[in-house]
Amino acid sequence: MKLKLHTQPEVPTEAESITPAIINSLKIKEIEKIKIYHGNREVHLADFFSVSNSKSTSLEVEGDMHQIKYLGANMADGEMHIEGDVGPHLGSAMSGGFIKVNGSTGDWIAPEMSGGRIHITGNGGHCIACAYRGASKGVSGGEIIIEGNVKNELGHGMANATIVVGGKCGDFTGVNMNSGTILTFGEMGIRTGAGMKRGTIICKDNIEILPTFSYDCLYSPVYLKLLLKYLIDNTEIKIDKEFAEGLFHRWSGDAIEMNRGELLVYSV
Amino acid sequence: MSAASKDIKVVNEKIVENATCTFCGCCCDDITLTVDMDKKVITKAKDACVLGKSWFLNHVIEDKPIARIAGKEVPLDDAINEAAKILMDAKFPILYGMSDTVCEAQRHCAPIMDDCGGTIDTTTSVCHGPSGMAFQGVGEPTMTLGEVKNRADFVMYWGGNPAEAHPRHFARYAVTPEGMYTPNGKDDRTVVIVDIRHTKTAGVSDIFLQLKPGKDFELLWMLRAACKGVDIPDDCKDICGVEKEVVEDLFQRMKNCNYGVIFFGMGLTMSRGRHFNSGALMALATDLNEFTHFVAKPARGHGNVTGADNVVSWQTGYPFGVNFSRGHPRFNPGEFTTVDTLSRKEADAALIIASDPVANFPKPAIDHITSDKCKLISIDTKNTPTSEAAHVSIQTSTYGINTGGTVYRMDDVPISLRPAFDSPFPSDLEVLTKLRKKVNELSKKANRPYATKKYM
Amino acid sequence: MKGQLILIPGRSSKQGVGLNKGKLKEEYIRVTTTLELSFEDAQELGLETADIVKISNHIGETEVQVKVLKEGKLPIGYAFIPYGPPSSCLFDGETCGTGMPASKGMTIDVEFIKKGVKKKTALPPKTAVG
Amino acid sequence: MNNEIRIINGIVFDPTNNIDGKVVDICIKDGKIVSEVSKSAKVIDAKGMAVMPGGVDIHCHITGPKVNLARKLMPEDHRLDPHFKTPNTQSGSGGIVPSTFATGYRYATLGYTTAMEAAVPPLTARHALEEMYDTPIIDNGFYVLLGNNLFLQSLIAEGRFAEFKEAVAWWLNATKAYTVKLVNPGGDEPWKGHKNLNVKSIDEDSKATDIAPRKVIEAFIDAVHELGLPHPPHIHCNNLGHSGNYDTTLETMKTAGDRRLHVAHIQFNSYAGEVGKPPKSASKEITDYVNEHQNITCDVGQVMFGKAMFMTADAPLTYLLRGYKKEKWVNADTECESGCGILPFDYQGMIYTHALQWAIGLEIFLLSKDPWRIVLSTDHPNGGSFANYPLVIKLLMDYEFRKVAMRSVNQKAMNSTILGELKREYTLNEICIITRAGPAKCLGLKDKGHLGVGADADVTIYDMLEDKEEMFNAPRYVMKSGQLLIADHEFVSDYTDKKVLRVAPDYDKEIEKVIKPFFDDFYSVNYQNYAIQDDYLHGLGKVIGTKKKNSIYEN
Amino acid sequence: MKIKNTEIVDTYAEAFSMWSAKVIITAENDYWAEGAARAMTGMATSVIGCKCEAGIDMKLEPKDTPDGRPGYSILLFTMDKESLGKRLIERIGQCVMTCPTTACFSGFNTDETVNVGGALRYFGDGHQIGKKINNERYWRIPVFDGEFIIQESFGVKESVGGGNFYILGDNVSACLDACYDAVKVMKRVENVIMPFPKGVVRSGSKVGSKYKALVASTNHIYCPTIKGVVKDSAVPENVNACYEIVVDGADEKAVAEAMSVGMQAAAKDGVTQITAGNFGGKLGKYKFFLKDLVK
Repeated sequence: MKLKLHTQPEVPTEAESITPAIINSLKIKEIEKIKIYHGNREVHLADFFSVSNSKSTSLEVEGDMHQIKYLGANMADGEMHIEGDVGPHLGSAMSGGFIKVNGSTGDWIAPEMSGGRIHITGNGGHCIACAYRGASKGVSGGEIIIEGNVKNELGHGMANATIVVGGKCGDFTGVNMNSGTILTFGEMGIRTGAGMKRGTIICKDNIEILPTFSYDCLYSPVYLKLLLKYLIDNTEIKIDKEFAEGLFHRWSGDAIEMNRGELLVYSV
Repeated sequence: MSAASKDIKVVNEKIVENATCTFCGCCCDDITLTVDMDKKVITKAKDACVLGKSWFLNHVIEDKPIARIAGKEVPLDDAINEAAKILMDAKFPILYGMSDTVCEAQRHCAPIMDDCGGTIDTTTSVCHGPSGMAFQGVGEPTMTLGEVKNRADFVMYWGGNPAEAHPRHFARYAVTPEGMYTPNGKDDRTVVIVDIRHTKTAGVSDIFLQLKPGKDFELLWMLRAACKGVDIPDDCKDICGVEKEVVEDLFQRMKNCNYGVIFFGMGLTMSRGRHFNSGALMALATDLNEFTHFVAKPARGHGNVTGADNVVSWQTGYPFGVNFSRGHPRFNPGEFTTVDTLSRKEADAALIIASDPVANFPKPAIDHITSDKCKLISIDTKNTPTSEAAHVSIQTSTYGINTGGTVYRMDDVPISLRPAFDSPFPSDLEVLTKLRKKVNELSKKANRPYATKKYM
Repeated sequence: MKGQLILIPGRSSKQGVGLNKGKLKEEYIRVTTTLELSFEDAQELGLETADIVKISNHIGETEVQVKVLKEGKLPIGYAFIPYGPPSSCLFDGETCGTGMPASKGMTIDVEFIKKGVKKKTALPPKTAVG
Repeated sequence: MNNEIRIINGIVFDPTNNIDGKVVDICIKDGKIVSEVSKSAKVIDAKGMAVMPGGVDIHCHITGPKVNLARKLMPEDHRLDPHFKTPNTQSGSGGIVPSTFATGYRYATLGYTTAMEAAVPPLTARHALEEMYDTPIIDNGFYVLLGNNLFLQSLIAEGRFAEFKEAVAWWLNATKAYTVKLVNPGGDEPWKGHKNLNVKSIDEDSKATDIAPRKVIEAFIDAVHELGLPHPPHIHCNNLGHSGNYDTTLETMKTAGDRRLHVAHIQFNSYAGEVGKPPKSASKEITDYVNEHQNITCDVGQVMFGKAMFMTADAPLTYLLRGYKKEKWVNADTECESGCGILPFDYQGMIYTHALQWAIGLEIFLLSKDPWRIVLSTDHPNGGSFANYPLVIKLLMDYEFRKVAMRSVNQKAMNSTILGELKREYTLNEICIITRAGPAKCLGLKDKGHLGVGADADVTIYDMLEDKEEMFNAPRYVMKSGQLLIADHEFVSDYTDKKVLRVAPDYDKEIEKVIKPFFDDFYSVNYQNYAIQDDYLHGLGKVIGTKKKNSIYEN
Repeated sequence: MKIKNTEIVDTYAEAFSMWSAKVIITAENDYWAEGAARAMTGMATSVIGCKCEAGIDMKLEPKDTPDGRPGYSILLFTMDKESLGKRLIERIGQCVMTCPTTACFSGFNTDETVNVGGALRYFGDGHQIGKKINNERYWRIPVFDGEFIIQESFGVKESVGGGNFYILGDNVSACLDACYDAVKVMKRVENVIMPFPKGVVRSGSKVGSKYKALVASTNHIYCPTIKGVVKDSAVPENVNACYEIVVDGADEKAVAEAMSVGMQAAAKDGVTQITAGNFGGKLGKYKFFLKDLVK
């Protein structure tokens, strides 16, 4: 199926029903009647999207959807290809499947994700893969790849997920993280890994390190080779050989927690 | 009565004792007001501070219309009907402000937004909102201000300037008062100020730490690590601008005091790091309980912003930035907070109660709220840039001076107000009661479908 | 005579007093258009108390009057201004997912416009704090 | 408007009036139960349904400053449990500490129409009253925390009992409270003033006040007795939650002699074993004492598995528990009056201590011989949400279900209890006693908990279902003050004649002269601004009378 | 039937069920990877005396290993699943973790697994780090040269042990030539190992013994030196030497393929007969009919 935005919503619009499982199980007429929420009004999907058949088995969505929230929420399987920007809460509580966005996203991408993969070619906003306010655990699995830049609080409280950022990161990357891996290639904001309990943050660029981290050594982590090989074999990501085989400074922290997390900083 | 006696001017004077000043979060309730009932002005405000005096003494009943639509005077009910209609017609209305009014009035705000499917936000979001978020993440050991007066032998102010923002905070609660276990007042206390500027507040301190700007988090983090037995690093001064020995000494004092308290201000919440800064401070206070009794408290600003927090919390479960567009409260700062919904040009109607975003907000937000894409309604006691820009503007009487009710001090202690004199303007409570009723009527008529089960 | 400083807006008791008199009144406007500079920065920029300067960043610009502080009151490279419409017009709407705009610590350009007249500020009533 | 209702064909349970499952008509007029109504009365056919008085929760934490702090603390919990708006009701958020609107509605949807907030510091009593105003439908009242009040303690220490009694009366009036609450009496001062210590025995003098908890308890029991309050002091005993604390509990009850005392959430105070080691059950020792002493009433504080929230004036306890799971924690000291600790918690069946606590609660229910003096509670939200009440009822009414439930929890804990041997099953009539008639009687609320003529017309009608959890989870009809609120499981109105129940014992005005200097010296709020004006109750206040000779057990 | 001049006896090789795991060992370079692989497969010829049978399956190119480094795959066989886990823990702990720069991964992706890394992680004494990639958990244990990475769970499966054929010929050197050629080609088959020294066993055994304590003893009917006295000797005329090639494989197909290519290579001048250990069903459930394999 293919959905194309034909009218730009005036106010934030929530469309958690746009997922491959829901859309692909219905006929065009039924899809057009799906309820979405334009601000505080219930409207039909057809009020903003045109629906057509497509040859692909994946769900295709097209348009400038920066006002549309919750695309692909609760997705458990299937594929969704999005051409254009998307709003917050993409892939919220996603547990499986694949979302590809050829565009940029708003804040709060993939909160409470537990599996599956999201690949964004553009930039991301704040609080990607971030725990909801008050919660100590964020995403618990899955893979998120963002080719562009992201802002603050990437992977706040995350566990067991893998996040790759091609561009710059804002402040507090991996703050309070419980476990999992963040791999970044661009410039980093400040206070990376503050309060991390476990987990790994790997940075290509040099970073400002908090005084509560302690320096360990310079080495070439096998774990990184393992991770990179997996990513190269299974995703569209490109990583140069020098980086994969390079040496990394290892820092342990955060001392205010258990000192079980690590920062791996590429040494040129 | 003789002709002569007619000329003797009898001042119709009224004394209000134990009045509460609602200008700042101290809510001092020991003010004696002298009121000239003829002129309807307060002539004396005994014991009030500079801010309190100006709050009371400058209050005059202005000659201005109660209600205006598009600048033209209208009957109050017309303005309320118009406001209700705007709110119900809107697809993403917001309600913002509420800090300068009583809880009785604040209580009507969330239900109004519940009925019209809008978003409610208070001035907390641009004040100690980040502290609220930090609280949700780490909790906080805290206290009422009397505990500080009675027990605190270690008092710290971090990133705030109470000498100018809460002038009586020192004298009434934290620095000089003689309390149960602090019979010698200031002599029984160590007062520490942490700030990037040498403010008036710094002058009061026993120890002043001039921090490198933007390094609050780093210093807090080092102190937290110290609680876990990690040494203060040798390059401490490079990191935060304060000598290692000074930080070590500070930490020993914190650990060894009998009852420690940290008040913190917007130097933490407004600078880079925001909620993580205040979270680090609350966590530090928590950590210090391993050694002694330690508490922390945001030094909150405007009169009843604490009340607004409390009311919105008990009604919705969340303190600010609450959205009702899906038929139940949802909370997400950054998504449903006012600066964001305006800066992103999402809100299509705004009801501003007792605050002035047109003067204080970031430029992109002001641009939207004053544009024709966003219908602006203002309920305020004074003329402000916001009330002037509003499509519907309602002038109300002033809480604490003209009307009674409840306000919450910065430490969540509720206090009943003692108004000084009547005002020709309606109270916020009166206006909001009417507005709530009207919105509820329209909402019943609109009969929008409500969700009944969890959808995400 | 142009330089870059980091601006820290904040509360002051004068601003608070002015607020009560009315936001559309002169005193409030006067207080909120006063930019405090450190002694060192003022020298560096060749500015004196009462000079009118333009402060600007990528969000907006406004004209304010300079007040030079004594040494040690402000860290070098930083300027202070009481909250008000002039400081607002330099705030970005970005809140980093918190609702709180970054209203402290924005980088601004300071540019001399003209010499100004010293303001007459009425002394505020004696504060309760000694 | 016709405000008469006649409920016909229902199977009525009204233990107070000795009606145990008989089909009788219930007539309602002007918010009260009456003997007869006119022909034009609205008729509700309750054929095949159980008709009971509205439920009365004697001990829960639903309004006030600590509740609101806990609410603010848990956005992630509210998120998971939205309370949706309906045309007749407002939205809110649920979870372990629901918003005020949701609290009122959710109590009503369990058939409860009265709920007493169990702990409010006097200084912030206004806050509790404000929240009660925003808690729809149910009648409320609160117990005011006086057990750690420094001024009152100083009067006790100096032996000024007459003044003490007057001061207690003054405080009850000043705060609009229902009775006196003591929480870990004597424990606040060591906590706040002595680097987070606590008292360990009721005969220990706390360093700060030179007064042993027993003296404080004794003084309050005597004062409340003499003031003739409808409900005795409501006590959260010292050493709560610690292994081996049953001894302290027994000593506390003995202190009352033959005077009335209500022991709150007694389950948490019925542990044997050594301090610092895992607890063992002392349910038998505790119930034996309660069974033999008519003057003691208690509520159980049943622990239920799942989310909970410690929210108590017993601050040292929450700090201790925080040590196990270093997560968010709140401490809130109230000057001269109280402490408070808040800690999110999770009871898990597989954990020995949690399973044991669950079993001890059930043992206490099953070993108790007089259902009138043992009230169903979970100490919401400390032992679990009030939403668990239907499940507690099923556990009490169904031995087989209980056995199955026992299998899925920690077996070491189960093997150390006698729960498996207790085959008793509660009857509907007994359930009606422990959820309605009993608590109303304990509280001295003569108009509640029964369906006799003159009672408040708070009535719930349940479908008679085999599964008792299902039955008590969704009454078909709920009436509050004669107003039909829920019909066919849906809210049809949210209008109620809601009340805030309180006492107003007489006191000698001279006492204010004794109290005021203390305020001037040590409070941060002005004495004149401290007492709550009557109009603050917004017309919701209802004074429950006091009597000099007060014990409904003497009737 | 005959291949060249070698008779393929119409019998079947009787094999039995074993459990196997595939272990991938990688290292900084082949030198260390091989070192670990050899150590880990050392003294693992027969379950009878070694508790397991193990051998190197393949040498792996960097592109074929999980971490992109050179490596080896190893197969390890035991009689049951439980002991498989124990052997893996012992051998990986002693031979791989100890070896510089190595890492260790599971080579089978099966539903049934045994916990290996999950047990070895305790060597980290609290400093170990768990990591999940694509729902697989790995443990990083700090060691002197960085960290030893090991997968938490290793896939295991029911497999075939004791696949075999016998090479009977003129003399020792002719038979050994045949063995050499056979083993060489058999090694190229994936998922099999020939656990005995250089793949060949000269002390082929039968089930049972006259001594009660022994479960196996020399398969006397194939011993040329006692041909004269053993009544039912299976050593044909003019045959003076006999060898057995034993194959353990991950599955029947792999064993069959290995036997097939092995027998083809072994059939040559000087080799009189190729036959197999057939115990009439006493040994195991698998039957590999030699004729079918060389068709």
